[in-house]
Amino acid sequence: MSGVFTKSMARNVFYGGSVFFFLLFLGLTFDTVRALPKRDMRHNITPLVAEGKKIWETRNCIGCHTLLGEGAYFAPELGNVVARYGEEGVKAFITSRPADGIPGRRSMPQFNLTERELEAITAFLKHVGTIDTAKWPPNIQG
Amino acid sequence: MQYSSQAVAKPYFVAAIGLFVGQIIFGLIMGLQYVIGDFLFPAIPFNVARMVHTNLLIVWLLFGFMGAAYYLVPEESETELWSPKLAIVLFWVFLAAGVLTVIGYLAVPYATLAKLTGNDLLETMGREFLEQPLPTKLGIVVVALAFLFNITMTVLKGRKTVISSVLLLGLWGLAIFFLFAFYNPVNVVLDKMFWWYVVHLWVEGVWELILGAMLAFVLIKITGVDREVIEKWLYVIITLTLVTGLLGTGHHYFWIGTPEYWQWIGSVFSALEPIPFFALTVFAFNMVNRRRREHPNKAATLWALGTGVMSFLGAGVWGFLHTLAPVNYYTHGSQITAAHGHMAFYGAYVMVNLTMISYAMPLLRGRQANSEKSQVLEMWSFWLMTVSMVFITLFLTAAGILQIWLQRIASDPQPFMVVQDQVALFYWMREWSGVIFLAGLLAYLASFFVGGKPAEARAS
Amino acid sequence: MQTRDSIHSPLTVWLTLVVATGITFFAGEFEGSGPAGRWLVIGVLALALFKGSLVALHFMELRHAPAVWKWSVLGWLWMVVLGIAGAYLKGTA
Amino acid sequence: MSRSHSSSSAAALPLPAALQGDIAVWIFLLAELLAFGVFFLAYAFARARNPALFDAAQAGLDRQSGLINTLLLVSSSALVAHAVAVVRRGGGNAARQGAAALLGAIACGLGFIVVKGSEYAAHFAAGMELSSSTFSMFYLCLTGFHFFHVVLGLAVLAVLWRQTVAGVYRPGDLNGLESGAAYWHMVDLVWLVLFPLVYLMH
Repeated sequence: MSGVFTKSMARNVFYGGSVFFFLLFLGLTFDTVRALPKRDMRHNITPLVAEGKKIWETRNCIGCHTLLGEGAYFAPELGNVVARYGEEGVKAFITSRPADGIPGRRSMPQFNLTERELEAITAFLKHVGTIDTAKWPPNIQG
Repeated sequence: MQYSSQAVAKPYFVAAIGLFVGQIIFGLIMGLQYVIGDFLFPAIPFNVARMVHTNLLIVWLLFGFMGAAYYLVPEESETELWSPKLAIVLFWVFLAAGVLTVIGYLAVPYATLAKLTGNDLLETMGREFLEQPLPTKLGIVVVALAFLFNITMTVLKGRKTVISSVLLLGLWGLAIFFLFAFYNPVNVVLDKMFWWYVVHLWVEGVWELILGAMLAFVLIKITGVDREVIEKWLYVIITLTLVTGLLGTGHHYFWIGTPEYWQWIGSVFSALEPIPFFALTVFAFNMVNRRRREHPNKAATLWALGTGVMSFLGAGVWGFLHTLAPVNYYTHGSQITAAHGHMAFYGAYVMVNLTMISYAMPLLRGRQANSEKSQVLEMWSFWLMTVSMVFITLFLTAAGILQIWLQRIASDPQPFMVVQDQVALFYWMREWSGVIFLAGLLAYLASFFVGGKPAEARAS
Repeated sequence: MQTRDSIHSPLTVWLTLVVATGITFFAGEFEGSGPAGRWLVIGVLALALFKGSLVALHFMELRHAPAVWKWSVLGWLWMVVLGIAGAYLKGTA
Repeated sequence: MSRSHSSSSAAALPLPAALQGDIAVWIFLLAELLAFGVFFLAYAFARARNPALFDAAQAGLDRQSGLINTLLLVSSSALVAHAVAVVRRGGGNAARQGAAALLGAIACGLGFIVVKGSEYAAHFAAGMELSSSTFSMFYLCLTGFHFFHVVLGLAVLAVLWRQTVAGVYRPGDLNGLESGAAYWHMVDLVWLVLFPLVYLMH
């Protein structure tokens, strides 16, 4: 395989190619951010939902669950949990977690959330359930 | 070891291996929790063990990268490190931040840790891989910048080579993309979108530059092939990496609320992402076959070749397995993702660090290579860890396929936990593979202490 | 004195390409549907194959490049155009 | 192994197989061709699933500008090939002739940008955007991805023009010129497949 193969040309191709594709990526990201409002239901984000997100984060729910498929695979997907069990079902489940866990079973800690915090986390999960995720997950089981 | 300041790399490597052992122990705890649900509950719930497992992984890999930089930059730039003292100070700061963070995870409930560490000021906690409290995140930024300053000053006052410039590019990219960890909008879609700047553009972007530079350095030293050839191929490989990896970020934008054109762009470009890993493997084998000297450190050569193969298998093949949108629709958020995660991280970044450590440690201890006995033990550890990782990945892939069938494809889809009970067998087999992996790791540790006459260095 | 590039000077190749493009355009304009339309589209794709090969062999000078490069580009061209034709026929069937 | 052969070699020896331009560029070209190829096949199979939508949307495209753009790119490519031939042959005003040919190629390339730009302006004014329909997504992705390659190619040609004017390239030492030329021909080759696929196939 004869042919010239110089380091300087390889370097030029590296810088040219990576800058080119980085600009393409930025352009697409700009278009995505511009097109998002039609898909992410941001108009439904109330202070209660914001509070719910903070509870979601400070209890490290992502450490066991997935949200829209991203996170840990130890416990069920929660992006569509309100659609699956309804708001009351979710609240009942959270409050009824035994402090010492269930013998032999994967156990969720008892977070002792106040009534307000329960409202907030449920509102957050309800909001996430309304995001247009291109019809993911495949079914209600998530 | 041509420059005395390269000795600064030694504590970094030691810390890296120490944290690696910690990471594997917590991996075993989690593996057991998958089958014995309430193991160590409520003392160490699964999410806490996971935080420790994933954070230790990232921290020890960063220790490895920094150690590698402190080792190879002086040698590449043919000048002493700008400030060895600064490097040692940063070592203790970073180690302290890491240990304190892990203690914080284990000692107090996460919500309390958040309150104690000023999460109310700036909410950055509670996201996967970015669970660190605010002070730790700020500490990471300070350490990273000071480290980069130290390394960049060394390169500026010395010889500029492709390897050191590519390494710098990778390390600066790493630091810059980490800044997105401080961006945590209330809008979940935006939050996830830019979260991937820290995760994807690390492991499928700038980290591959760091991997390329480290592997190229080790290959030059081991094979003696002249620098021109190796550096040309390095440029070609990292070009392919960024060309495919940047738009490849799209394969994370399929189902998180971002527009659906990402399903096409993400699939097409991430489908090409295995190519640089394939080129890396061909490159590594090519260089070793055309070697112009017989380097006594056979173990390091094995690690270097293994890095190519396992990164192609783990990141390339197992990545391609579930990167196309129609497939990812079913595998998203299943054990298939976990399988890819394990083998990709091990094959690419764990192994390149072990390659570097296996090459540099004997030199840091004053000999060209370890004794025959020690190298044989190290090769045992290579095969034990690599094969057990392959089995972990196979078992998780099997669990994932069964999970997807039962939970998503079957005519009467079953709930998550019902499915998890039915795939428990694979989790048991994964746990046993994990134990063998630990055995391999302990063999790796032992290989440093198994004495005996070091192999006399025939070539220079 | 026969040097490499005097066999097909860029001019002749260029003219051929322009003519082929003209034919492609008018074939495309034809609004026929049914078998006639379908054969026209196949003809257009064949012309694209021809034009592509011209550019690859003469402009990119692949006709006297090492086989691995020549066949990778020509192979690409053939596979893509045949793939498009296949998809087109499947679509209209 | 630098491939040097002087064009004034008396006997017409069979010249060794030689690749035009640098292998690093060719590896990049093949990766680009692969990306374009996969996109083309994705377009073709997506169209096969829904021919009616694609045909209806395609009717909205301006075939005349597609034709003009094809002619512009083909001519630009020919001019670059001519420039390479001239510089490779060497001789008195090789640099001047080569530079002139490159300038012509750049002019044609700019013409392409103008025509394509006006097409985009019309489409954007009509409200077409990446996520408005599958066809618009494919159309903007394919032609946009190619469009930016033309922009990058023009930057490359500008550098080649400046180097040629400065007389950097001489017979047997024009690796940069050949590499840039190979890239520009790839951009033309891709358009030759894209034009019938997107504009004419119905």
